[in-house]
Amino acid sequence: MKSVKKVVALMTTILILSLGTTGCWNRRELPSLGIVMGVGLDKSEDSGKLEVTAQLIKTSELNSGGTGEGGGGGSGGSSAYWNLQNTGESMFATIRGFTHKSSRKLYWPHNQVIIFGRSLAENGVQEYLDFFVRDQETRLEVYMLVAQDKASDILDFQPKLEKIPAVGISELMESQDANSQTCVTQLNEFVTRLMSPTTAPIAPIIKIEGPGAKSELSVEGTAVFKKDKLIGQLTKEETRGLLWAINKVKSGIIDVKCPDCAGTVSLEIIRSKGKITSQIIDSKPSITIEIEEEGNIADQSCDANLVAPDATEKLTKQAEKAILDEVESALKKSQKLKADIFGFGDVFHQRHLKEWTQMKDDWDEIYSNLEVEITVQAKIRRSGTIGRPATPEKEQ
Amino acid sequence: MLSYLLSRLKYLKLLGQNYKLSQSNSTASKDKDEKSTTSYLSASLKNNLNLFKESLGNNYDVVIREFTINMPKQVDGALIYLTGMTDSKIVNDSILKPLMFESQLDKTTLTSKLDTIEMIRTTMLSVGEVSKSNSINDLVDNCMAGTSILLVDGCTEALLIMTADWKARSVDEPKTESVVRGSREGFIENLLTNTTLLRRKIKNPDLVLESMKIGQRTKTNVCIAYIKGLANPSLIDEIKRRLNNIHTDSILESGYIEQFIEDAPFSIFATVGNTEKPDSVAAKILEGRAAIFVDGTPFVLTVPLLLVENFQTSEDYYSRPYFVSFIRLIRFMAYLISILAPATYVALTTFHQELIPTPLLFSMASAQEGVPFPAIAEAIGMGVIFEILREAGVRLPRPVGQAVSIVGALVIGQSAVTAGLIGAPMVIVVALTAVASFVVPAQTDSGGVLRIVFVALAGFSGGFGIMIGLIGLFIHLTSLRSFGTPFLSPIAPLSVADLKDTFIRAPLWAMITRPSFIGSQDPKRKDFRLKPSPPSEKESQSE
Amino acid sequence: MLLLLISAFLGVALYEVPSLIRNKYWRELVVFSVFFSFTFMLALLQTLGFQIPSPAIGVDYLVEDILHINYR
Amino acid sequence: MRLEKGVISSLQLFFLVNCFIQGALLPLTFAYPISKHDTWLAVIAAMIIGSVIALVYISLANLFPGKNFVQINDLIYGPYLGKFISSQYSLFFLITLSGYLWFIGDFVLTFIMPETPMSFIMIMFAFVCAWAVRQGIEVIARMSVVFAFIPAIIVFITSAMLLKEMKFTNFLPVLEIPIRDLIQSTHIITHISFSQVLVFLMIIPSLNEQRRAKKPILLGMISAGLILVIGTLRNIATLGPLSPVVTSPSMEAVRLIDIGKILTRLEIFVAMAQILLLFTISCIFYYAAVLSIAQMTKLRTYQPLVVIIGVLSIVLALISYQSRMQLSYSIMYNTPIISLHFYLVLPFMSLIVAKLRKLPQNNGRN
Repeated sequence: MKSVKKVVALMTTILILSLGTTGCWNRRELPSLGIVMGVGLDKSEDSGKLEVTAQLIKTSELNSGGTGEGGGGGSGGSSAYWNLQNTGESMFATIRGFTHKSSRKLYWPHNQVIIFGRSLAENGVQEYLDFFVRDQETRLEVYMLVAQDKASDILDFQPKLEKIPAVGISELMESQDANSQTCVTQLNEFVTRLMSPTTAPIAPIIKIEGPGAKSELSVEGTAVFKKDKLIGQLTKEETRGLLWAINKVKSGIIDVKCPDCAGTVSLEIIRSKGKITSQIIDSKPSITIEIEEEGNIADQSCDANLVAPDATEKLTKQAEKAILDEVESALKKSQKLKADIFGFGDVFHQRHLKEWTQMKDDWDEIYSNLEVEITVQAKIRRSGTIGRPATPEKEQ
Repeated sequence: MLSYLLSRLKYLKLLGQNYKLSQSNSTASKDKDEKSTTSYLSASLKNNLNLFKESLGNNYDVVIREFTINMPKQVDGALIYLTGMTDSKIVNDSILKPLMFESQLDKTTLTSKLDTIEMIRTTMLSVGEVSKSNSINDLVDNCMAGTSILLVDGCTEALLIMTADWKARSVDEPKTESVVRGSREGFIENLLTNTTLLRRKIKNPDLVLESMKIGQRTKTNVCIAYIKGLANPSLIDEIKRRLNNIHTDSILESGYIEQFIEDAPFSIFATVGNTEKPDSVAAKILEGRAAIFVDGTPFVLTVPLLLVENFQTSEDYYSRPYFVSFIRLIRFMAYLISILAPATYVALTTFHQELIPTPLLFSMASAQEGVPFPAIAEAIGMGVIFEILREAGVRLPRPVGQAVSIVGALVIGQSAVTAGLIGAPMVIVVALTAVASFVVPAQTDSGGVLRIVFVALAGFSGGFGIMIGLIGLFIHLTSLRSFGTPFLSPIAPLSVADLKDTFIRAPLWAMITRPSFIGSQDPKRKDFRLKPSPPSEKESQSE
Repeated sequence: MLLLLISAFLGVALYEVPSLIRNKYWRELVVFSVFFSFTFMLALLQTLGFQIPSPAIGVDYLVEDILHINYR
Repeated sequence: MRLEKGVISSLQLFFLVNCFIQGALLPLTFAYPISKHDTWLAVIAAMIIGSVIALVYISLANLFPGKNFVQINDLIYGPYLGKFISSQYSLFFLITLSGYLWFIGDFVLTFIMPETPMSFIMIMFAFVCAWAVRQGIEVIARMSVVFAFIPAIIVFITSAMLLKEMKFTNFLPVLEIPIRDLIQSTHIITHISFSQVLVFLMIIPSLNEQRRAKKPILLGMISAGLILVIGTLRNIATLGPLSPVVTSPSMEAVRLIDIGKILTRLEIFVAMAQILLLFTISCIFYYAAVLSIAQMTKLRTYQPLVVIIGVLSIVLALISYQSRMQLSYSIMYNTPIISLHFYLVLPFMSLIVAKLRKLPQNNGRN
């Protein structure tokens, strides 16, 4: 086996040659990385330029100190993050500009959130998104958010349970399923909507609530974009109305009035399905939204016995009504904004290709007057671990 | 570099000279052999004894006992043997005593036409193996192996009486392959005992034990064992051809033989297997392989060797299949971990940080913070330190060895991390690698080399380097052959039927065929209906 | 860079040629030398910064501007 | 006398073809911008067309059992014209090899190590290819058996993992693109992968049962083609409108896997599997190039040419392609046309000429 020896010899020479002459191109030791966890984009107030806030983690502080409780962001060296700011014209130039300020090269793959400041979002986000889609270090599953005010403020807000604000925000996004009142949006969904000629991109809104020291971060409502510009927002109820239709409701609570008395009954959503279908009858387009929901009785404030079939029937009707109201409010708002957040345009495009070519151009007008039929079918399956409430039995 | 080339050239020149020399020598030595074999015994005992004294020299362990044989006509005789190599009881009771006192000869035998030596052989010696020879060389060689030589005055032939016996270690539990379940005997240094251990497992005349002597000076007994009708004849021929090609002066251990007969001497993978356990040898022979026993070592060679054999143990076949199959997979995984773990760690931390899950990256980054060395230096350094500790632990007497491991664990595991010299994750990776490398003992040496190669590849081109390394390793493994059998079979070339004993171990009743790639002549192992089942209803009713 | 290139080609030659000569594979040696010198010339020109016409662009030109049958 | 002494079984040939076609999953990228979400249709169409073309090659090989492509050309066209045609093919194999080397370099640079010089990646990759080619077709074929499984399993597993992310409405509307685009896309895919089974004409003589090449080749093409279809469906369903935009849909789609925050960032496995496949493809082209040159110049062994041809293909790759944009433009618009000459026109012509001259019988008498 002479060849084996030769091959080994050749391999070692290649190894030595490449080691000696060229060095190591992409080598970055862990301590040389400035790991970016979140990024905020704002429009600078005075110059109108782009202002990028990148949140780096301080690896040396990660294990020391408390969980950030009471740290409040700025108390000495105890905070585990560092917010870097830079202003510039283009996205990539601004980001490269960070090298003037940071001893470590910014490392993007672990970026968790992209937050757009409101004023920036109103002027269009397209030009800034390209970097996040194109660069090989960035990933498509980052969360997209719109700040109610300035993105840099949000990133500077020390969460109470996490050490790093960006991690706190991404954890917050993951827990939104419990309510389904926020449209959790990842970059790929946002870009997909942006690429559609008609569908309006959406992103959740994040804001700081409450005064001074007692303030908290809260994610609520939806920012609606037209093309790439922010044009309006949905409340949390309207957001869920939207999510019902696009089949994104995972869990949540529907409050309905007790059919027997004045109390409130909370129904927990355990399963839901939304379906959008399109019809064109006599060249008149219309949309049907079918929603199926299943829920449990989670909580009731009155002492009425709701486990009887007729009471359940009534509750179901009320729940259907509540869902219908939410969807309709979302639809109305979007029709007013002329922003196709439901993606009806894509449905027509997919099912009615021929007609679509004519509808495409004045879709905005068609959309704002589109006839939409909403059917809701709710079911109540279980009542938790008790049947009637644990109160003294009422005389019938 | 230049000096290396020069030395290389010198070496080649030397080799060339040697080659020419050996060619001329071989013809010369042949002549010499022929000449020496022409020296035969003469009729005079005195002359013969002088001849022997000449060729045996004045070794202190050579005994030349001259005595008178008690025959009707008294004849002078001499017994020559080596003291430590022979059983003195046989010499005294079965040779000297009957010859000197208890002549069984009577008139009838005396009148027969037999010559003296044949008479002694047939009527007076109560020893099993007795043969005749008249060549001095032959006699001396046999004497060196423990045979006693009986010279009789007036005879041109001498008797070779098998008396070889010496102190040997008793059959013991093998040190290198310990088992929970299964036979606890291991081979010892004595060839005869070893072949006997094998014969006791396979009581079949088809088990062939062919003996030969290798080594011009050591004249080591080597024995090829195989089962006629199972082993491929071409395999046996190839083994004999390679063994006959060994022209070396000494064979001290089976390792010598191994290095002279392997297919790929430059490969880091051994293509000849070795084992200390008679039951594994028996199992391998029964699969159609051949074994090579070498006198003086408990390690028996088996050929051909496949890569998967390194991941099998004899115990696998004694336990029930489910857990064994799981353990097999664990062994493959452990081997992969032992060669790839440090390289993967280096590649992940220096090239592909984006592949580390974010929470893990946090803890790794904070552990690595302030560590002065790059990851590749850490990996190589820790690997070398581990090998030093291991070697120290193996060579030292056991009590001291423990001290070494404690010091090592303290110094490396604890202090170095607290002092901030290395990151804690690296210690974990190296420790995991070390433990994993012990899972497949037969491949610890190849694993050690591969580990360093992969760390180097990962250090300068990350995951792509590892990938290239893996492909290279695979090319090498695929092109290897062990005595004609592809080393990587039954994986590449694929043999679906043989996969039953590769990654998993199928139940014994399902393994009805022998491995096809070993070239077994008789592929069917046993009956097809072997699966045990409770007695069927009819049978139980009739009972 | 030039040094690296030359040493690489020298390595290839040292790797192949001795065994060819030893086995008296003259025909093989001739073919090897032809390819060797051609490759070396190309590599040398490339390293020295000469613009060698790219065959891929040549194909593009052939299909687009001469045959006019490309997808466009 | 045959140059290659190795013998492969029809099972190995099956896996070799399977690997060869599966490896197109990454290069398929070039078809997405043209046929968009209908690419899967183009893949199916290309599979059918490719299988038909492969039948031509197989019948050509069956006419001359035990002869490789160069020898077949010599027999059909005579020594001079045959040599001319064979040298065209040698060049074709060589340029395809350099294209693959460039592609792998580009792939590694885009996704794994952006700052590394491409020549370095190509040298390392060509090195292992050369090693394998020197060992002969037997080793390549044996390795392909293992290499075929890994990427296929990864495609299936990632498809299952991405089910949550998939939107099947992404396939609608079916056939939105003009039929011309679909034809172009089919042509590109045929050019990239299916028609390239042409190189197996250099390998079929090594098969142990030479006349049984039809089944393994066709089965290999179809099974791998189905895996390609599954991969394409996965990419389109997951990425939707993004799939024509991204540089490598397979990588981007798998990047989106996120199961319980633990099974995430799995694209490295796709990259590894694709490197294995591209390795097999490169080896086959490399082998074909070296063998055809050695056969044409009537050498006794092809091994001395291996390393230098590898170096030549690296140099060619560095000269040929300046940028990814140029490569994709060439593949999308121009090279499919020119390769028609190689995989359609010449083989058909060879078959017709051979039938007209009733060649195999003549050959049999000699």
